[in-house]
Amino acid sequence: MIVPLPAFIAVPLTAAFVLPVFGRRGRSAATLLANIVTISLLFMAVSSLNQSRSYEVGRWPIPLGINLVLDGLSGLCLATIAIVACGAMLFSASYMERYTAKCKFYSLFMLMVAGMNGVVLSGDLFNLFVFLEIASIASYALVGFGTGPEELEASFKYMVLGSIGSLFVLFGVALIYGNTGSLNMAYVSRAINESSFTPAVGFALSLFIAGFGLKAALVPFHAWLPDAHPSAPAPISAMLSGVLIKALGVYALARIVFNVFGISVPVAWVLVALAVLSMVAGAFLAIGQWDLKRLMAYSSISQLGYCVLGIGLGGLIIASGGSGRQMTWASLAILGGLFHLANHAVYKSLLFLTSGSIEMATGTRQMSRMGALAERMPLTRAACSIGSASIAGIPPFSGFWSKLVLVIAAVGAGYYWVAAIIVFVSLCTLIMYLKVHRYVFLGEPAGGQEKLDRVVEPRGSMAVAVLMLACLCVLMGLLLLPAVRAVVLDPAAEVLTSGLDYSRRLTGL
Amino acid sequence: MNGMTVIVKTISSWVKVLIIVFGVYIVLFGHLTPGGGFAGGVILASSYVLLMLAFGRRFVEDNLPLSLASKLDCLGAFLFMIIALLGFAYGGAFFANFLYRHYLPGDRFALISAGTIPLSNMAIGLKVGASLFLVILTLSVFRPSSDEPGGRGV
Amino acid sequence: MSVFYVLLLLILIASLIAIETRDLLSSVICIGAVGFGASLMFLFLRAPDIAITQIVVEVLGLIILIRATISRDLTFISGDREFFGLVVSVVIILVVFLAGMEVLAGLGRFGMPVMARVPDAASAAYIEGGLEKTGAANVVAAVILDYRAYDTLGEATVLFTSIIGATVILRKEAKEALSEA
Amino acid sequence: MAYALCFLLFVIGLYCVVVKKNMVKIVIGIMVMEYAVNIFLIMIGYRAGGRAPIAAADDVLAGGGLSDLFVRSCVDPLPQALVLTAIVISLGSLALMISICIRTYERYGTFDITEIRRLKG
Repeated sequence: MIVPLPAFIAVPLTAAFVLPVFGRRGRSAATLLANIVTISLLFMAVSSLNQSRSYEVGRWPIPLGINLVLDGLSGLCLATIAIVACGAMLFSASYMERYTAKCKFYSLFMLMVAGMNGVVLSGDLFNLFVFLEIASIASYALVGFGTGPEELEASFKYMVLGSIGSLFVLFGVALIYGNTGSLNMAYVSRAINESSFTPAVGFALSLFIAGFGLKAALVPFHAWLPDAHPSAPAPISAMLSGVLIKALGVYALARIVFNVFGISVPVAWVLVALAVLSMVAGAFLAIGQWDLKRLMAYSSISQLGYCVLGIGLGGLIIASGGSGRQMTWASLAILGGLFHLANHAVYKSLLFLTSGSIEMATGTRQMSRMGALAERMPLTRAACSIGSASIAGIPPFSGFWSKLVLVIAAVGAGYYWVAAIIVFVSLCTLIMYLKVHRYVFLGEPAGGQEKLDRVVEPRGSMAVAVLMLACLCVLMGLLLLPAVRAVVLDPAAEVLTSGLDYSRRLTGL
Repeated sequence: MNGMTVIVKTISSWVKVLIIVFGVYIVLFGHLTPGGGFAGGVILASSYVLLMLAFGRRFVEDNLPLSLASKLDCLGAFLFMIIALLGFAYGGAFFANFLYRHYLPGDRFALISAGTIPLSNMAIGLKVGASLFLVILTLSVFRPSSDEPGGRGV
Repeated sequence: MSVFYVLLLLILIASLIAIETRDLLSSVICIGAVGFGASLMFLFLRAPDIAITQIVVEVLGLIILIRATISRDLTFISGDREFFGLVVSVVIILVVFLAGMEVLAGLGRFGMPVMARVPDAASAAYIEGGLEKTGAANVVAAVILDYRAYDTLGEATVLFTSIIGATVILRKEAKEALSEA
Repeated sequence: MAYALCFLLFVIGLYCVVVKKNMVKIVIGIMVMEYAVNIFLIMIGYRAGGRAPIAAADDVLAGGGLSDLFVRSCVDPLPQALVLTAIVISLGSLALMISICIRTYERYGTFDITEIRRLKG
């Protein structure tokens, strides 16, 4: 089935424009509509995997008009966004009963999804900025959705840093326009690589790295994430940690660095350094946390480092200009990074959703005030165990496979220290999730037995969402089977390894 | 907030008409002269802001309640989307200017020309006017509640 | 040409005052001056559409900002951050500025648009074919509502998003009063 | 030189956001940065002695094409379209930011971010 590309943006946007009209009485209708939209987005995304085409909006040929580009990488990102959105939306159907203005919540959720889809599909730098802003502004509002003091503080911090990131990107776009006279990524790439690498282009590239690094919360720019992600309602935390930082950060960074500017050795080293810093610092900071969601937020920083590491390492090998054998390792590293990106989206959103169930049942996020929840919440415990096993890289769960691919690629290419860091951070991750299990599910009940008796397992749509993501976590390893890999992961890695072919394909030169 | 003196009220009820006419002009002629849906929409919203300053918030709220403004906001955005989708249905691509290309080329420099551009301007004018009015009204309606935990009271 | 420098200096001075003054209300008024300076600047740079939009947006923005500062008990602010942090951030910002100065030379002379330097720039096609292909005499309107209408959809959506966000943030009760829990 | 002044404005805004500790001041810093980017974009498209990209009736030749004078003297319309978008985006984010500020003021009773420190770590 060929899905027209604007549908990925038009469907959630139309839903977002209609949803606020449903008042208090139309809540169940709004819930139904929102779920139908996310599920249909999932079908659309899955049917667009492994396709490659470009769509000219308004029938204007590029570079006059804006084009939407679907290739393996954007297909993978679209599918990931749709899976997590589907789970989070199912979860919020009953979780968000606690809050007022539910219809506006759905509307903001849809706007965020539309913004991310727009970023992933866009083939135009300024258009990418506009959709980046849609997704970011919706997420600022969603972080402050509860309007409590902490939520507002986190939301303000996030908004200030996010706005600076967006302005860096905008300034970079302005510089690029001033130098190349074009905004279309393919034409910009052609113009940059035909002329020599001027300082202005380098400055624009560093502005992009800083801007998208702020959105992706790589370590020197990570200050907002540990506040913002825990403060949001649980389904939104799942969306933010699961896909938002990846679509706005990692995807945009990879696309711009690889396909527009072309990878070079210094840039690849910058990416690897940022990634290693994020992995190590995120893991160390996470171990010390006692707030359940905060711990998970820090671990997101660390896990995001893996994705950037895979991509950066692949870029490093490509840019060093190795032989055919080295190129195999490069594409393997990139494949590992992208595979980890999809895996992390699934298990981190699963973990955040279970943390939402726990918070709803116990009324606290402090691990010291929980304990012995294993008997009362068996499903949540099972789901949390699966998620933790995946994130810590225990076979046969999904995280193991992507880390294994990364380690193999690093060793094969001769970067032994990278492999050592991957294994070490993986051990730290294991420790932090053992801590979660020890204090949340085992041990003594902190609030006394009678408080424990009032804890109930979530039912209905929340349980369905958690089950769905947990099953996916187990099954994600199947993506490495050659037949499946050729459809999902290989085309995505191919887009990045082929680099500047992107522009040649689109401009037809 | 009951508004200001009779002089201010009388004058602003006249000026309001002028501002609205000017805003509508800016919106309608956006494809021929400087301006367009955004500028015109903001001007429309500011006419209501003037009324709010002169007559007080109550008066404006009675004339254009919050719920209606929010519905107009959604309607404007939805209409713009409809224009885009009509381009898909009749022009062959999302946002294609199907009116100009196939159905209604119009005369150059005339009001009815340029196909969907004036229509988009109107939809955007409606959307921007309603949404900015809405945000100003929301900001001025907001009063700190004293009974919430953590609230400071007035 | 010199009018641009005069206006830019005016904008710079006004923004410095806006940033450094201790009274929030005066700083908001100074930011209004910056906005009006920018609007004049757009007018002289032959961008009447932007000038009109900037001036009306500035008025509404000022109303919003004044709403935030007026009738708050504490509009005067005292003290800055600790000295060390100040020095570090100023140094970092200076480095960024000096790095930026190096690259601005690549942009060509002021007053020479990029479309005149680059052979097949999109802008030249807009000017040549705008009236014929879209029927709109205002080329900027043709660009925002026809050539790049998809951007405008995004822009309208950003406004929609932030308005929904503002009403959500300012709503009275955030949590539903649960009767059974 | 003109570009440099513009970039200076951007850096001043960045300084304000990084150093000031009043929430409204931070918002003002972000606004200054936005102005700087907008002016910068329009300046990129300026043509010395140019005219606004709006065709009048006497620019159209008898054959229906545009006069050469018009085509050669227009300023660049594309940055103007981008700035129009950017202005509206900045107005939207200003509204949201101010709402957050007002609500935070209601919760904490201050605009000072050093006193708004419940989140740590």
